[in-house]
Amino acid sequence: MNPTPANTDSIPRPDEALIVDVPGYDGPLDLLLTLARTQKVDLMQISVLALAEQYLGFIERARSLRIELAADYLVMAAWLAYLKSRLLLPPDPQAEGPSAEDLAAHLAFQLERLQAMREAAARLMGRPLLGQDRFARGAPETVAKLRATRWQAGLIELMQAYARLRTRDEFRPYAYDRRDIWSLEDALERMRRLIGHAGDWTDLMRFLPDGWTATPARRRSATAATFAASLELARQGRVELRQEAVFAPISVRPR
Amino acid sequence: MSAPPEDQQERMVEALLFASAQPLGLQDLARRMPAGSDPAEALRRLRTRYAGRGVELLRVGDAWAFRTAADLGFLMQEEVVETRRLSRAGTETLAIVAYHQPVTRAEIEEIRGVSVSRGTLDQLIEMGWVRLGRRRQTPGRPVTFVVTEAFLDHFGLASASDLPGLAELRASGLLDSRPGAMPGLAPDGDGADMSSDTPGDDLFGD
Amino acid sequence: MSAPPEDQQERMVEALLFASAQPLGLQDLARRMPAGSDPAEALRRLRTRYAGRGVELLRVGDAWAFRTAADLGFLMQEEVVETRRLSRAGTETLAIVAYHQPVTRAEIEEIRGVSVSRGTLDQLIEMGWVRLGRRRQTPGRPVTFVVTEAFLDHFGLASASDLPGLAELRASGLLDSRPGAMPGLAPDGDGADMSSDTPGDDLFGD
Repeated sequence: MNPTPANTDSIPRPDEALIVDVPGYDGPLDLLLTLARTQKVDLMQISVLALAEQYLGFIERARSLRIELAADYLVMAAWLAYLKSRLLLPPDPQAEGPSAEDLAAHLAFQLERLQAMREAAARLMGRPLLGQDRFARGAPETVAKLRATRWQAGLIELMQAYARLRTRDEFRPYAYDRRDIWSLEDALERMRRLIGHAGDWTDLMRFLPDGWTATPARRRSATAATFAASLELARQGRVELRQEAVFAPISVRPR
Repeated sequence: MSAPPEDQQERMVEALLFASAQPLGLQDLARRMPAGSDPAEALRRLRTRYAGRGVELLRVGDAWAFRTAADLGFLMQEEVVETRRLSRAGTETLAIVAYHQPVTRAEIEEIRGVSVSRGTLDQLIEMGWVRLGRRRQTPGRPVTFVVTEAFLDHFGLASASDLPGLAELRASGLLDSRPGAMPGLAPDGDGADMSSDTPGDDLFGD
Repeated sequence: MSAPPEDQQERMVEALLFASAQPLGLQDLARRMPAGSDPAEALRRLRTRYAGRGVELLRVGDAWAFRTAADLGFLMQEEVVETRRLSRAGTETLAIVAYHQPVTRAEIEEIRGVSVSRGTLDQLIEMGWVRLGRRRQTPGRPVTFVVTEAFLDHFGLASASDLPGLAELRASGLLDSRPGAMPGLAPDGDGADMSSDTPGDDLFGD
C-alpha cells in the first residue's frame, strides 16, 4: 500500500525530480518533511510560512503537469493556504480556537516527531539483530516429555452423582424393586390354574393378577410375564392364541 | 593480517559452536575463523573452562559440540499433564465419601446399591482425594474412608460440610438430571462395578 | 528435599538456558528446577561468569537467554536467518509502537500523518514483535499495541526502557501528544498523555 519511497534522506532534489516522485511519498506529512529539509535548518526553527509556500507551489506544479494527487494532498494544500493567510494577516482578537502561531508550532512539532520516529526506526534496525548479528543456540536440546495424569472432576458432577444415588434410594428402594416384578414363573403358574376355567376366547389381560393393574410399572411387568406365559403354553400345545389385528387385544382359549 | 589473540579465538570457537546446528570439526572452525587461527588450542582452553559446568564441550566423532552435562539430564524432561475424567463409579464413590465421611466400604456399597470394586477406592486414594480414616469402633472394626485436603482444594471447598444437602440440591434444580443422562461423565470403565450394576435396575424405572 | 547448593543451581540454570532457543522466564526455570531453588541468584552469578565471553547471558524483558556476542556476528554468516525485509511503513510503525506504547492505531496514524494500512500492524503482529495491550480507558475503549518479548530479543534489548535514545526523546517532548490541529489526520482525541505511560509498564503485564 505504501510503495517504497525514494530515499528521502538524500539531498533535496530539483523540483522536477520531486514531482516525479510524488506517488512515492508516504502522505502529505512525509512530503512536507522532505520539503522542510530543503530549508536546511533545525526543524524547530523552520519557517512554516515558507514551508506552506513550498508545498503550495509543489501542488501547483504537480497539477500543471497533470499528476494525479491523492485527496490527502489537496486537503493539506487547502489547510496550508488557510494557515498561510492567517499567518500573514494581523491576529483577530475575536477569533476562537488556536492562534495561527499555535497551528504553525503544532505542524513543526508533528514534522519533528515524525523525523524523530524515522531516526528511531533506523537506530532500531541498526542494532545487532538476532539471526543477523547475534545468534541463539543452533542445536537446542529437546526436552523429553513425561506424562502425568491430572484427574478432572467438577463439583457439580460430584453433587449430581450423589443426588442421583440418593434419589434412587428415596423413590425406588432396592428391596421394593422385586415386589414390582411379576415373574414368568408366577404367570405360568397362574395361567395353568385358570385356563381350564376359561371356556372360549378370553382376553389375555383378564389373566393379570389382582392388584397388578393399578400402577403402570406393575401392570407392565404383569402384562409382559403373562404374555410370555401364554406363548410358553401355546408352545406346549395347551392353548391357542388369537389377535385380530396389529396391536389388537390378544385372546387365548384352551385346546 | 595476523591471527586474533588466543582469548579472542576462544570466544570465537565458543560462539561458533553455540550457534551451529551441527557439531563442528577443526576444519570447519578453521575455515570460519580469521586466517592463522588455531582452533585446536581454543578448543583445549574452552574444554577446560567448561569442565564441570552445566554445559560441557563434547567430542562427537571428529567434531565438537556443547551438550548438557550428563548429570543434569533430568532437567531436560518436562512433565506433560494429561487430564482425564473420573469414571462414573469413581465419581459416585467419591461423592458418597464426601457426604458420609467417615464411611466404611459396606456403607458405600449399601448407598450405591452395588459392590465397590477395590480399584475404585484405590484409585481415589492414589489420586490423593480419599484417605483412610479411623477404624469404626464396631464389630470387625472396619476401616473408614474420608476425603483429603487435596479434595477440598480441587473442589474449592472450605470443608466437606459445605457440600449442599439433598434439599438444597433439589431446590437448585440439580436433581433434574436423569441417570445415564449425566453430562460429561465418562462411561464406567470399572469392570467390576459395571457387571454388578444390574441392567434391570433401570428397566422398570419411571 | 532441600534445595541444591548454589553452584549446582548455577549449573542447572546454565544447562536449561543453553538447551533452549527461546528465552526462559524465572518461573520457567523455577518450575523445572528442584523445589526451593533460587534461579534469580543463579542468573546473577551466571551473568558475571559469561560477561565478555563469546556467548553472553542476556535479559529479555522478564526472561533470560544465551546469545552469541554481537561483535562475533561476522563469523556466523552461515547461520544468518533470511528475514522478510520490513517496509518503511513497517519499520516506522514498529518504532512508534515501541517508543509510544501502549499506543492506539489513531495515535500511530496521527504521528505518521497517514492511515495505517491494514497489512502493516498485521505483519508486525504475525512476526511476533507487536501484540495487543490493554484497552485504553477512554471513550470507545480503543485497543492499544505494545511490543513483545520477541521484539526485545530480536533487537537485543533488556527492556523497553533500554530503547536507544528514549530518554532524549522523552526530554524533548517528542513522545508527548498535543492537541491535533491538522486536517485529515486522526485527532488524538482521547487526550491521554502518552508520556505518562512509561514504556515497559504494559509490556508484560496482563
